[in-house]
This record gives sequence, structure tokens and C-alpha cells, in this order.
Amino acid sequence: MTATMTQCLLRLVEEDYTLADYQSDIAPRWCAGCGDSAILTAIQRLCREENLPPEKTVFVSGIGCSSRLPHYMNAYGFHGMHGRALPVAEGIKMRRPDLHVFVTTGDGDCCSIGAAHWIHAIRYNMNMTVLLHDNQVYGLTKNQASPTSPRGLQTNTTPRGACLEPLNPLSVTLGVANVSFVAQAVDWIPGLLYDIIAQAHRHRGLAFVRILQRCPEFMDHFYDDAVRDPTKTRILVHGDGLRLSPEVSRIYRNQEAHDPLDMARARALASLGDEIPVGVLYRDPSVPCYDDLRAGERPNTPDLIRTVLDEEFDKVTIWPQIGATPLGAE
Amino acid sequence: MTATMTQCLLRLVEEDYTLADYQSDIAPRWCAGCGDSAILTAIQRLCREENLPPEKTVFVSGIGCSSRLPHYMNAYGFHGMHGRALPVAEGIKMRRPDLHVFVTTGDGDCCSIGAAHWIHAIRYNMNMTVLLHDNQVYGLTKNQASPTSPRGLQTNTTPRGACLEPLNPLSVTLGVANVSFVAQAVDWIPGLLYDIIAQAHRHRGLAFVRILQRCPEFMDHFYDDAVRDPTKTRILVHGDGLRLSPEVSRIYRNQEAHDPLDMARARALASLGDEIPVGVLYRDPSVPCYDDLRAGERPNTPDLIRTVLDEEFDKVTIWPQIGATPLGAE
Amino acid sequence: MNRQASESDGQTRRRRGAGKAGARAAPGPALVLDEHIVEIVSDSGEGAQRCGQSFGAIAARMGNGIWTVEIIPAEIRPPPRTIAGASGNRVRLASHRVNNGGGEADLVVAFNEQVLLSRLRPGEIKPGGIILLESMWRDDRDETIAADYARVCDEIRAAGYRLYEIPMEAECIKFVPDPRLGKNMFALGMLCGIYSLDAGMARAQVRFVFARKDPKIIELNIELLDAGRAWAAENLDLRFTIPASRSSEPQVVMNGNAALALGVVASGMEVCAMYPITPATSASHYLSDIFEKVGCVVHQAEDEIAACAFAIGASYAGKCAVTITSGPGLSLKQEGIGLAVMAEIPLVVVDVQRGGPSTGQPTKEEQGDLLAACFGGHGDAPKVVMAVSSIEDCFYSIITARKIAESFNMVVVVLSDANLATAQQPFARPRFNEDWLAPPVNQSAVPEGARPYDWDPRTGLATRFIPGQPGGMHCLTGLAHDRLGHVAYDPEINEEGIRNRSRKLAAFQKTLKTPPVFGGDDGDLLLVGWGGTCGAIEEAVETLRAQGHRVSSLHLKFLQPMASGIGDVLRRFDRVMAIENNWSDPLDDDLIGEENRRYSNLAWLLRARCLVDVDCWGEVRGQPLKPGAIVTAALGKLEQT
Amino acid sequence: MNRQASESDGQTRRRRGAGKAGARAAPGPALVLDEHIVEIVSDSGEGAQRCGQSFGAIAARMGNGIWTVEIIPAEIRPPPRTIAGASGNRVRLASHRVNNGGGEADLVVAFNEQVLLSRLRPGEIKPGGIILLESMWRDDRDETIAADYARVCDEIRAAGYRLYEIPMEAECIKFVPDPRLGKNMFALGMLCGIYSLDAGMARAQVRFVFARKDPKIIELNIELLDAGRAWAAENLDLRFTIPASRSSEPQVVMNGNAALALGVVASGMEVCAMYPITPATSASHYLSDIFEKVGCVVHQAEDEIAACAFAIGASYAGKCAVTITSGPGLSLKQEGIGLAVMAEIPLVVVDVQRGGPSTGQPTKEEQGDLLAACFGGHGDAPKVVMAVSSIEDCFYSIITARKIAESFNMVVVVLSDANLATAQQPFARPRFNEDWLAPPVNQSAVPEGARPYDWDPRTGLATRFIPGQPGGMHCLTGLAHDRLGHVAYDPEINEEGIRNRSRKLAAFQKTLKTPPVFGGDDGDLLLVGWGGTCGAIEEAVETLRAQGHRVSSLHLKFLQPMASGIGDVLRRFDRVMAIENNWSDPLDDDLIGEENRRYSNLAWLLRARCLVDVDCWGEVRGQPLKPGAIVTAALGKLEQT
Ligand SMILES: Cc1ncc(C[n+]2csc(CCOP(=O)(O)OP(=O)(O)O)c2C)c(N)n1
Ligand SMILES: Cc1ncc(C[n+]2csc(CCOP(=O)(O)OP(=O)(O)O)c2C)c(N)n1
Ligand code: SF4
Ligand code: SF4
Ligand SMILES: [Mg+2]
Ligand SMILES: [Mg+2]
Repeated sequence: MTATMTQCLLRLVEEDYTLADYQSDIAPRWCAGCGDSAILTAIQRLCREENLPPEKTVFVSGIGCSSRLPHYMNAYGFHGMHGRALPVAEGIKMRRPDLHVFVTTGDGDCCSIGAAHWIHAIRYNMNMTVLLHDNQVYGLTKNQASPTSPRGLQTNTTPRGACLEPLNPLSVTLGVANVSFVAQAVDWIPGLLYDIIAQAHRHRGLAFVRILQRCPEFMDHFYDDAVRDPTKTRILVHGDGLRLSPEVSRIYRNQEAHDPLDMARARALASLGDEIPVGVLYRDPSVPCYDDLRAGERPNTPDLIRTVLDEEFDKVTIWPQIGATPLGAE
Repeated sequence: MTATMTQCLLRLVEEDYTLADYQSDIAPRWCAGCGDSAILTAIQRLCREENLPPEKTVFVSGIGCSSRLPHYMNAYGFHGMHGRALPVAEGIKMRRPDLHVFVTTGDGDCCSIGAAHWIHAIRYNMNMTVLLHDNQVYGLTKNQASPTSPRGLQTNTTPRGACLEPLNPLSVTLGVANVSFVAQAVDWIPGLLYDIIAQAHRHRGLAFVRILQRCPEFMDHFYDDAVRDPTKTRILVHGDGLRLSPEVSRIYRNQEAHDPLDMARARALASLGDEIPVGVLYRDPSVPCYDDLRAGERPNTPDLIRTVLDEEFDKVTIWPQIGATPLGAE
Repeated sequence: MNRQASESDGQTRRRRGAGKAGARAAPGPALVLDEHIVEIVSDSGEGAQRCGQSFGAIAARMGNGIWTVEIIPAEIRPPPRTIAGASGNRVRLASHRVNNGGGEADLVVAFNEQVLLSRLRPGEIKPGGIILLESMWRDDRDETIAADYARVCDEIRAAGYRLYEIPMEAECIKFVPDPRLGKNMFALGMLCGIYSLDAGMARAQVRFVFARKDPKIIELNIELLDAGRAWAAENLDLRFTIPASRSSEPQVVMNGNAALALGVVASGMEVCAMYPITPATSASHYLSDIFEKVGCVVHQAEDEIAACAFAIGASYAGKCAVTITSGPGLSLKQEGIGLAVMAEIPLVVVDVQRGGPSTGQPTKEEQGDLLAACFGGHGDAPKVVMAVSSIEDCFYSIITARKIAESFNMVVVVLSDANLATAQQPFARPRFNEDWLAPPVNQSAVPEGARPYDWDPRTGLATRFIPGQPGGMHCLTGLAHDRLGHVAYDPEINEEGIRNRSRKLAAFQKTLKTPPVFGGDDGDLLLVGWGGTCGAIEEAVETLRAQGHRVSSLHLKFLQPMASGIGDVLRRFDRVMAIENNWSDPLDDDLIGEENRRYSNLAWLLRARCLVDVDCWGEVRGQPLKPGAIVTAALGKLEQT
Repeated sequence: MNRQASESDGQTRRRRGAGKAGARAAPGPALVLDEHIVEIVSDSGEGAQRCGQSFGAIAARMGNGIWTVEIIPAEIRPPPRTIAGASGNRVRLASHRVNNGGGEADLVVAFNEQVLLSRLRPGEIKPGGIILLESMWRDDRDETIAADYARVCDEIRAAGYRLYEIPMEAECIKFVPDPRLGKNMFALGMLCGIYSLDAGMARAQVRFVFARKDPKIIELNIELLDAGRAWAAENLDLRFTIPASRSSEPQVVMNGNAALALGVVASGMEVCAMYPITPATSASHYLSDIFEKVGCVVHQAEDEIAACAFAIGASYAGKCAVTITSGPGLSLKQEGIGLAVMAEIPLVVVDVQRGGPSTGQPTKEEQGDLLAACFGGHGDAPKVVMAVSSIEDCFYSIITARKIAESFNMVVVVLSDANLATAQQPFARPRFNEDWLAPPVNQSAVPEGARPYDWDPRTGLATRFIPGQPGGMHCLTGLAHDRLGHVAYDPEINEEGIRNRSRKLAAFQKTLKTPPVFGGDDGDLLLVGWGGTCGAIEEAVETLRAQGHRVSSLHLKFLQPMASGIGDVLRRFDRVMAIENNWSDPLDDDLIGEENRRYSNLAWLLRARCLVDVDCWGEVRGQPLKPGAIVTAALGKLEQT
């Protein structure tokens, strides 16, 4: 009785959604040229292609420019606390396997204040798609260094340049037990961005996609080289992997056949110095998922609750009459 | 004037310390057979060998059985908050390069609640020695699963067995930018334990040592196999690496020559399925340290403070008389 | 109150060799007592805990009122024979229902003189009280030990205690090869004999406790039990009866954390997200064991912040969740609690309080988190704060808390404490009621035009939309938002949101009844308390009234908001004093005056709300307040001019 | 208060073509005003901020009292021509010193009608006020834009405002190719002309602002400046003079966050550990810029918890540290603050408050964190809580806070707010004093027998040992501890620790003086405030007293502990009302009564401490309180029977 009712309702009429069905009534408020817009478009396209019912889809985020994304989706959204998108999403998914859960997080949100949750979310490997909008800077709070900021970057908190090498979210993720899907995309190749997010969504387990996202406001021209010179991008291809459009294939000739089960190569690719790997670095659908492992075997009906409570009470009950029940149960 | 005075004092008489000089007046309160005792012994030996002045040595910890260690050292100790040993240690070291800073942390303390600080401490790479007492369980709070608990382990919070593969602290650490020293030791080979901690201490940068630590109270017999069968342990050797005593060499024949600059091999070693690598997995003394990079170039004397304040005030001062100062400074 | 009575029926008479330490006069008829407090302490691992618990259980089964309290060492494995290492149990047993651990102990069984000192030194044993001490140490091969033992014995006798040195180990060795094993059952037997508890029931209890063990072991333990009883009958001039009357309703005996865990199951919640912390954790342990049986989940998160966020996520998705913690965890969850308040997500937060601040005294009793629960987060974050006042209350409060949380889309903080967490007491066996549970998650389509924050101006309430509800799509946010849930920075919209969140608390407040006064309706002094001190305060009031003092007490379940009429009650008394297990500056400190005194938690709240000059008294000794200490404090207050 | 006056000397007369929108009568002599509030708003990126700031700076340099407030959009890049996107500045300029942003604006320059609406709608512009609006939109090719513009103009006129449509862009295009560039300098010129500000000083200011730019660009901007002035002289019948008198002492003009940052430098602290959060961050930005110049460090930690722990570590090691944050960060730091309290590590925590709860209104004004600062952590965690009441106070309070923290080994929380953070005001240039700094870190050997927690029973103070001090080795802990710092669970030891930590607060309290009453010593109504509302409250009191009301105010710097004598002050007035920028339930809500009203933060504290029926009034509109609104609230209170 306390189980989700619609889980047992059949959808009688199969509806087909349009892109507009996923657009909320709020116009995105990102700067012109912000990579977040491309990501939003890719997600809306995915929702349509996969025909995800808006009411069954939840976008969870933290705080940051990127974390505004749920506001622009016509779906359920949870724009919560800075750094805590992942545990919120886990809580949502835990007892609601019927919901499609997407997490949108920034490089500060995920890799700085949320780093512990990030590590542990990878390990829980719950069924959700995690999009790291990595613009290498704190956008919303107006230009502070993030853990992924390139060395030397001048920001408001590093007026003399960031002094450390950036954290590599891919390498860290690949070091975590139970990692099951790691990919990298860039906001400026929309076809691949879509394709990678789609693969992530279809993956069983937690799919972690780092998206290199342009922030013209504070990191203007940062990716100009990469955007202009296709050889700087290395596309990872494999059997049932990315579907490269002929055009993308023609432009991006720097391709590598990569078996996504090859962890050693995935790690090496993650830290390619001067090229940007794009595609699925690692994928292992056989890794067990916490939500599957911990799914209750039986629904918690009132009768079951009554039975279990009685069992427990029996163990510690003093009955009015001595010997009224067998001693073990007394 | 506000600088640390003793930084400029010469130690006139070189004293030699004894082991007892590092023992506090509190008797350790660990269970019999607890691996923490072996670690304490190794540290005290190190302090003596390195002749570390107790007043210049600080042991920082979080909360847990292991985190009690600072109480048993005759040195300065900081037994603070669960999970927050690393940022405290960073704060201590930041302006006190004259202090030797050691951090003692548990697997729950470091890899669960403290995970974000752990990742970032590796990246800051400040000069300190970090000892992860990994007993694969929560000891102090009496037997709950930790992120490093083996799958299937029955604890008070996992009465039906832990359901996830354990986190591998070595793999995670090796995925973090600026990692400069990663080693693994075991509490039951005291010579190597000492040697590895000594190498860690001598390393410039943050040295991270994971110590497999026995917890007879809650993980009894867990390492019995490894303790009994020396082939289960793979000793990593290299040029200026561990100094194996003839006896250790004789017993532990399973040795691998490993170049600690070889990251790919280090990562592979970190996840050796059935053998326990012992030794230095990775070491790169050339990685810059945050405390060096951020060390003030000049001491903050009252005069300097006055000058800088005046400079700043000048920029925004309205002087009583128009034109009393050049316009730029008005 | 002592009366003569005939010997208990089931008393065993089997004898096995008298004790080495001089046998005394055979006991006369049992002295009838109204109540006694018995402690049994040993090194940790020697089984005093099990002995004490079994003793309490047998007495409870016979129909005595009982209250048992654990004596827990702070370390995992403290060294043997140390004051800090004492482990055991205190059992208060009475002819009537008891609601607290009482005052000093009347009788103590100690396995060595050091653990005994841990009870003697802080004054936990009644002057002139009875001490049964293992005597083997007198002849210990280690001379210091023998000397220590002898010295302590001399001191005890000199101080006027009734010391019995008992060769427990020597007696046990007659039955078991390792004398340390089974000593606790021998002690249990002695205690059952001394207190005339039914031998059959005692044996049944031992069988129950060792149910999973080899039958041989069970029999051995029963032999030891019987031997203890026999030895006591033979050698001790101690024989008491505490008249028992079995309740006509079934009773359950458990501690507060078990009651909390069962309350979670009974409330219909499906998710408990937690991070281990003493003394809250044992509730999660028990829940981990049973929650899966009803298809639900205890999630051990990576930290308290994640636990809180996880619970918020589950609640948001329609599965109202609880997160259980203790002091430091409450501090860490403040941001999450604020989000739940802001976004109006139902959430139950349980704080099993311990000694603070900081890591403080993890295993010890204190009630120091009330103000943090009320005011801990930044900004205006109205939420319900309620406290449990007994073990039974632990069970029902969770059910109530879930209901309030979901009815008002509100955070409800439930405060328990380290004492209730581990104390045991019988209470009426709850009868399951389907109304306790939440209705099924609403997945029906949202009516056209409905908005996710359509606050009702009369109550501040809005119907929330749950993922899965067609037409309810919106983005929840912790930012200021309008009725559509859209981020909004307009002055009016911000004020409207804050107004309505605050209004819900006011609306909920209207449903609260003024709590009843215990004692008389007016008088010279009113004691006001909250939480686990209820039993001790009311017992103190009974004592004071029996002495002719016009003292009453008021116990608050809801601390935020507070029921109407409390100020009126306060004003009917000449003096009002909050009694709390937390800090308040004592006025006899030269430095302290009315201008700078820091009041206890509840005193702050009452003073501010009611403008009554509420004085306060409390202790932060890591122990539950004793009725006697409260009596003394009240008498002091009555004497003030 | 308007008087006739001669034209300002430096007025430029150069003319360049009259505006398209019908030129009006040439202005007569300037009207002398006591004060005016001027706003300039544009889409973000159009330079209204710079224009407003420069206008304030020129007026300040001339000797006017000024207070500038930023008008900040919540988004990084809000869409153009939207209400939410308005960006700019409000400048209050007066012939006397001003301490707050004042009431509604007298004159507004707006670059489009939408940003104008953002000020009109919430009532920020005085009825009948003057509006200077860019007129280009009237002919916009986009018909909706043109229509919107026309409609708004009609509405404005109908509502009685004095609307001037000004072809700013058309005028600018005569000088610059991209008309959007430089419009702000044209507007600045107009304003300088209207308010008779010295032309030479205006040019100097422009040169100063563009100091790092190409001289050509500077000259272009000066041309635009002069053009604006000329255009206004030619076409507008607006000419005001606000008499200025330059201070005889040097003044500095800066906002509160800059003052905080300079205060950190001046206090001798060496470490600031922070995590970015609005509105605190800009203090760290400025500090990041200057702190390295004195050899010190701003550490951007991975989160607020780490920032707090880092600061604690630095302080522990002898380098007293500050951690700067806003609301959500305060919630996250509560556990760390508790540790510092427990272990008696000096620590300065700055909370630049914003709208709450949860993420709330990050850029907006509110004073909602007072109770969280006082009571936020679990257990008994006595600490000092003080609030800054002006921009100057931001500077000195940090110096004071560091001193208190180190003298008492105590946590000091300094509360500022979003309004003070960004508002600018001149104050006397501080003269550096070496006494502000901490003495060098003590590294001398610890005397034989000294203990790390040797609490002085008269004050609760102990001398702490700092790493490096020979003989001082001990292990600090957040657990209960004895005088040696050893972990201890004895009841007496725990109580002793808590007593002494609390005593320090009492001892510190003895050093506080009763704050002075502003107004008269007694009367019908006392307004009590704290923090950044000081100027507005005192201005309201002045107004009320000028109207003959017996109203005074009291402003508290120290909220915890509170100075002695405050209750006496309160009792000298018939009525007392706390005035705060935070929530309190309004009594005119049907649901709300004395029994369930939630009071504002300070009202809680005062009621509890003084047992005086302190009423409260406040707003949570994300804006600083206006003197006029306070006057209205006070009058309402005075009318109450
Ligand atoms: C607890 C807390 N700390 C800090 C902040 C302030 N804050 C909001 S977003 C943000 C960082 C944004 O950077 P990122 O996650 O990279 O997202 P982006 O804006 O770049 O998309 C910060 C520090 C906050 N809202 N809450
Ligand atoms: C904020 C906070 N949460 C939880 C705790 C309770 N706690 C203390 S130690 C500990 C875990 C100990 O495990 P580990 O770090 O592995 O150390 P060990 O005892 O095994 O050495 C926990 C959960 C605490 N003290 N503070
Ligand atoms: S600041 Fe950067 S990340 Fe944020 S909206 Fe603008 S371009 Fe995008
Ligand atoms: S519980 Fe385990 S880790 Fe803790 S002291 Fe005992 S053996 Fe060591
Ligand atoms: Mg970012
Ligand atoms: Mg552990």
C-alpha cells in the first residue's frame, strides 16, 4: 500500500514527446556562448529521443551556474545545496527505481565542496547519469579558482595565478572502486555531446560524464585552440560505442580504437597531456549497483510491518500470566 | 617581529633523544594485538632516529581508535574532529615550516567523512607525513562498515554483510593531481613499517602511507593468511628504496623491482588482486608543495603592514585640501 | 517502608560448599523493601552487563518496576582493574513503576576493588550501602594488587559500608575450568537469592540469554546460577523481598534506542540515512537488523551531511525519511535542515544527545543541544523541536514526528539522550495501528493550475508535488522562490515565503495542548523540564510534596513551538526553576550575576517566551540527574528569599 | 531646507547640440538642498555601477556626506532590458554625514524603461520624483520595445513623476562610434552638472578611474563627461547644490568588505582561510590581492569545513587566523567552531550575512544569523558574538576581534551583512598603531609544572602552549579533558572544563561598557538594534525626536555576552522595540498571538536576558531598512495602547 502506485499502472497511450515538452517556462539565464546551453540542448534532445515522461524524470543539482539547469527543464528538478547534489539524488533513487535521475554539477560543486560525495557516489554506482559541467572556474560566485582551474589562471582568489596543477576528474573517478562508466565530452561538438550523454543514460549504473564547458564570461578563449584545431581532440571509438556522423568523422580524424573495459588505457587516456580525449573512457555494465543490491525484497505493507513489529515485541514481552507463552518468547 | 622567534635561534647543544623521550605519560588504550601499537612504536623509533625535537613535532589526528595516537606521543598533539585532521594539519604547517607535521587517520576518518579533504590534501602536497591506519572497519564506534571494509563483512550496520567492493585508498590517491608519494605498509612487518614511514618522513611533499592495520577486536584473523604466508606479500624494491634486512629478504621472497616514478605500474600494483604490495608505489619529489609556493616572500613586520595599509588607504583617501597630493593618489 | 514477608516460593535450597570468607549467620525472613538500587560492575568483558540486564529482566518478569542503566567504559578495551574501565549495569527495582535510575545504589557487586572505586568515588553508592566484593585479590601473587585490595577494603569498612568479601572465583572453579567464565552467572544467582527472585524464572532467563549456545553450556550456567543463590543463602545475612505485581497488560522491556528503531518501523518510514556516532548508532544497528525485514533501508552514508541530504532526497521523492545522529552530527546537518525547511520537505531528524561541546563525552548523558536544535541554522528556519521523556515515548514520538513532518511539510527534530538510549524499562506493549503509517505516495495527476507552493494564507500550508505526479513538474530550490517554485528576489515574494513557513509553525502550535502540571495547580515552586529528566523530576516532586512542600513540575514535549498556556502556569507559582542536564552559570560564582549569567537551554526559551524570571539548575556531570539532587536544588530555591 | 545659492565655480559651459527631446527652459540658479538620493540603473555591463560610484566619489571629494549602495542583479549575465537585470548604484549625498542609504530616491537615471521599473515597482522612487530616461527606445525598430517604452512613459507621467526623456545614445554617438560605450560618462556629466559638482574634480575622477587605459580613451571619456554636463545645462531645468564641507581630517572611502580586508591586515593576522560565498567573497578577493604584500596568505579551501579547520590549525600553531563566510558557511562551520571553543583556540569567524534560510537570497541584505551565531553548535559552546554597525566599524572590529580571541583563547564571531559589504561611505583615515598587532608567537620554554589548561578560577583563563614551546608538549583534544589536556570522563572534570569556558565569557563581559543611548535617557519608546541598521535607526530617531516624540535608540555591538546595564536602560522606557532586518511574526496575522509569535533574533535575546516585554519590528525584503519605514513602525508602536 505504501509502494508507489504508478509503478503498477500501465501507460495506456504511448505518447511521443517533442522538444518543447521538456522546456520549462523559464528562459535560461546563462551568458551568451555559455557551454551550459549546449548541454541543456543535448539533454532535451535525449529526453525526447528516449521518450522520457517529464513527470518521471528528475534533474538534481547543487549550486552554481550549471546547477541552474533543472530550472530550464520541464521535469521535476531539485536545485539544492552547494556540493550535495549526489547524496540527494541517491536518496531520490533509492526507493524510486521508476524515476530517471540526472545530476548536474559544476567543477566546484563536484570536485571541491562535494568531493567526498563524488567519490562515494562512484562507489555506490547507483543508476543515474551524472554530468560534470567543468568550466574550470567558479562561475556563479564570479571568478574564483576551482580545483580544475589550470595552473596560472588569474581569478579573484588567485590574483597572482593559481599555483597548483588542476585536479583531473577523470583520473580521480577511474581510481574509485566500482566505477562503471566514465566518459568525456566537449560542449562544442554537439553531436558527440548528445551521443555520449545518451550512452551514459542507457548505461546501467552510475554514468559519470565530464563535459568541458566553455565559460566565455571568465574563461574566454580558453578552448579556442581546441575548438579550432580538430587534431587536438582524440575521439575514442569502439564497437558499440559512439556513432560518429560522417561529418564529425571527417573533421575529427584523430581517432583511437579504445576498448572501454581496458582500465589501464582508460587511465592513460584520462591524463593525455595535450590532447582532449572525447568518448567513453571506461565502461563495465557488470558492476553491481547499490540501489539494486539494497532494493527491498518485499514491499513494506502494513501487514508486514505488523508482523515484524510483533516478532520484535515478542522477544521482549512480559505477558500478564507466567507461562502464557513459551518461555523463549517470553 | 610577529615571525616565529625560534626560527632564528640556533640550537646550541645538539641533544640526542631516546625512545622514552617520545612516550607520553598516558599508557596506550588499544586492545591487545591492535596494529596501532606497532605503528606507534615505529613512529617513536623514527622520531628518535631522526632526532626530532618533541616540541617541534606535531601529531594531528581525527577521531577513531587510531586517532588516539597523538595522546601517546610526547610531542604536540591535536586530536580534533572526525574527518578533519588534514585541513587542521595544513593550517598548522602553512605558517610554521619549522614544525614536523604527522597526520594519523583511520579509514573512516580519511576515506569516508574526510574524503574531500584527503583528495585535496594530496593535491596541495604540503610537507607532512600522513599515516592511514586502515583496519577496514570503524573501531571506536564499535564495528560498523567502513569504505574499505571487504565485501560481505558483517558489522553492526551491515548485519547481512557489506554489499560493495571496498574503496582502494591507493588507487584513489594515485588518481589525484600532484600526488608525490604513495606507499603501503603492514603492521606485522615492523622493520618495513619503520622503513616506509622513515622514507615518507624524509620525502619533500605530502607522503601518504596506507598501513594495513589489524583490529583483533572486530576483524580478528582477517590478515591471518597474509601474516602466515609471506608469498602473499609483494615487496617493492628499488635503488634508493627500502632497506630490507637479510631476514626480511629471506622470508619475503616475493619481490618486485619497481621504479617509483612509474605511475602506470604503481596503479596496477595498487590493485593487485590477491597480493599485498608493500613498499613505495609512487614517489616524485619534484612536485611543488603548496606551503612552499605560498610561503610569504617577506615576513609581515609592523613596518611592512604600515606601508601596505598606507598604500591601500592612499588609493581611497580624500585629503582635507584639494590638490594636497597628486591626483592619482587622491 | 520495610515490611515482613514470607519467603519467596521458588527459592532453591541446593547447597554446595560454603564460601571461604567467613560464613555469616544464616538469613532470617526476607526484609520487605519498597525499592532497591543494585549495581554490578566488572572489567569490561567479564559479563557484568549481561548479569545486570538479566537481573533486571527477571525482576521485570516477576512484575517489579525496573529501570536499568548501562555503566559503559569510554574505551573499546580499557585495561583491566582500572577505574576508567568499569563496565556493568545499574538496576533499580521497585514495587511500583519507576521512571528513572534513582539516586545512590543500595547494593553493589564488584569483581575487583578498582571498578568498585569507579562507583564509590563519584558518590554513586549510598553511605552505609552493601558491597559484595570478589575476594580473590587479597591473595594475589602481585603484591601491589593484594595491597591495593586490602587498603581499599579497609577504607570501605572505615567509611561505614557493609562490605562482604566473596570468593566468587573460588566458588565458580568448582564448576568451570576457567573461573573468569561464569562468574557473572554466579553473581546473578546470588542477587536472585538475595532479592528472593523466582528460581524458575531466573533459570528460564539464563536459557533465553544463551538460547543459541550449546545445551551443555546452558546447563553449566544454570549450575553456576544455582550455586550463587545457594552460596548467598548459606553465607550472607542479606535477604530482601520487593513485592511485585505483574501488570494485567503485556509489557515490553527495551532501551530507548531500540524503541526509536521500532518507532521508525511503526511510522511507515522507509529510509533511515545515518552516519555512525555514539550514542545514536545503536538505534541504527537495531534498525539495520530489522528494517530490511519490512523491505526498507538503513543507508550508512559517507558522512552526516550526505546522510541528511540522502534523507531529504528520499523524502522529496515521497518516502518520508529519518536521519539519526548525535550532537556533532546535528551541527553538520544544519545546512541540510535549512534546505528542507526552505523547500518544505518533510524530514525527521533524531538527535540522541551526548556530552558536549565538540567531541565532548560521547558515551555520556547531557541535554545540551536544545538551542542548537531550535536556532542552529542560518536565517529564519522554523521547525518543530520535540523531546522524548521516557523509553515508551521514544517509540511513539517517532510516529508522531513523521506525521507532523508530512502534514506540515516540515522538519521535525526529535531530541533523545544518552541515558534514555541505553536505559531499559518496561512499558505497555504497543498495539500496531495502521493509522501510524503514511498514506501511499500520491502519484495522481496534479490539478490544472495548481502550484507547488500555493500557500494557504490561513495556515501557511501548501500541497507538495511528488516526482511521478503528472503535471506537477517544477524545480524545487533552496533559493527564495514564488508560488511556482521559481527563483525570485522580489521583496514581497521573499517575505511571503518566510511568512508562510513561519505560519505553519503557528498553525501547528494551535494544535498543541497545555501540558498538565504534575503536583498541584499552583504553589511555591514550579520545576520545568524537558526530555529524559521527566522521571527524576517527578520523583523529586513527589518527595518534596510528601515533605509538605508546595512544589510541582511541568514537563514539555514540544519545545518549538511551545503550547499555549505555559506562561499562565508559570505565573501561578511563586518561583520557577528549569531543571536540565546542561550548563547554567551558578550564581554563587563571584564572577556571575544577573547581568552575565548564562542560563540553561530551556530557561532561555521560557524567559524569552513568558517573561517570567525562570531560574535554572542543572548538572553537566555526564550522568542522568538524580531525584535527590533535584530535591536539594528545589529546597535551596525554596529557601531563597 | 532649500536655499538659493550661487552657481558652482568650476561649471563647464562648452556646448554641443541640444537634445532631440524638446529642450526646456534654461536652468535658473541652483536650488540648495540638504540632501538628495540619486540612482543610476542600466542593464548589467552598461556601466551604471561605475557612473554611480564615480558620482559618489566626486561628491565625497567635494566634502558631501555620501552613502552609496550597489544595485546588483542576481544573475551573472541577466538578459538585457529586464526587471531582474537592473544593475547600478544608489548614491545618497548630503550636506552632512550620512550613515545609511536613506529612503526613496529623488532622482533616477535609467538606461531603459525596464530597469527603471525594477526601481519603481518596489517603491524605491519618491512619489513625484525626477526620472531621466534614455529616449532611444521610443523609436526602436522592434515594435514591442517601442510600445513598452511608450506605455511605461505614459504610466510614469500619469503617476505624477517628473519624466525627462533624454537622447543619451544620440548625444554620445557624436563622440564615439559605439554609442553604448561611454553613455555612463555622459550620464555622469549630466549628474555632475545637475548637482553642481566641480568639473575639474569630475575630470580628475575620470582620469583616476581609467588610469590604466590609453590616454586617448581617457580623453574621449572626458569629452563625454563634459558633453553630458553641457547637455544638462542646456536642456534641463534641474540645478541643485548640496552644500559641502570638506573634513579637516583625511577620509577614506570604501565599502565594508574592503574595510574588513584591511582590518585583517591591520590586526596582524597572517592567515585567512575561506571558501567562496556571496556576499563574503569580495572581502577575500581584496584580501587575496593585498595580503601577500605583507607576506600572508588567503587560503581558498575545498569547502567551509576545511576552511574553518585550516584556520583552527593556523591559530593553534600561534598564528591567529580568520575564516570569512556567509550564512550557509556558518552552518557548516558549527562543528569546527565548537572544537575551537572546547580546545580554547583563538579564532575569528566573520559572517557577512545574506538572505536566508538555505541558499536564500545570496546577494541580498538580511540579519538572520544572530541566534545561529550565539547558539548554533551542539553542547555548551560559549563564544563572543559581535556585530559591525558601520563601514568604519568593519575595519576596527576585526582588530578588536583578534585581540579578544587571543586574550581569552576564544572564538569571536563578527557579524556583518550584505548591505555594509557593498555600501561605501567616507570615514576618518585610520592611523596605524602597532598595538593592533599580535605579539610575536611565544616560543619560550614552558615553566616547570605549568599545565596547558590551568584555568584561573577567577577568570577561567589559562595560558595556552604553542607548538615549538619546549616543555609544553601535550595533546589537545575536543573530548572532555582535565588541566593536563588528558581525556577525562570524570563528572567533576567535565564540569570544571565547562565552568571555566563559560567563566571566560563572564570575565569578558565585565570589561564591556553599557552602550550609550542615542536620543534621551528615558521616554516613551526605545528602539534597540544591532549591526548595519545603526545609521537607519538613528536617523529615524532623529526624525521622530524632531517631530516631538520621546523616542531613543540603543545599538548593541556585543550580542554575546551583553554589557551590563542594558536591562536598566530598557526599563527606563515605556515601550521597547527591537528593530531588525530579520523575520518576526506580525501580530496582525490572525494566526499569531503572544503565545506563538516568533520574535526577531535580538528580541529573543533581550527578552530572555532582561525580562522586558520587547516587541519587534523588521522586514525580510532583501533590502536595508529605511529610516522612513522605521519611523512608521515606531509611530505605530507609540499609538498602541
Ligand atoms: C555552502 C555553500 N558554500 C558556498 C556557496 C557559494 N557558491 C555558490 S556556487 C559556487 C561555486 C560555483 O562553481 P561551480 O561549481 O564550478 O559551478 P559554475 O558556476 O562554474 O557552473 C559557490 C562557491 C554556497 N552557495 N553554499
Ligand atoms: C562528526 C562525527 N561523526 C561521527 C563521529 C563518530 N565516530 C568517531 S570515530 C568514527 C569512525 C572510526 O573509524 P576509523 O576512522 O576507521 O578509525 P578506527 O577507530 O577504526 O581507528 C566515528 C564514526 C564523530 N566523532 N564525529
Ligand atoms: S559565468 Fe560562465 S558558466 Fe556562468 S553562465 Fe556565464 S559563461 Fe556560463
Ligand atoms: S577496536 Fe580494533 S582498532 Fe580499536 S583499539 Fe581495538 S583492535 Fe585496535
Ligand atoms: Mg565551474
Ligand atoms: Mg578504521
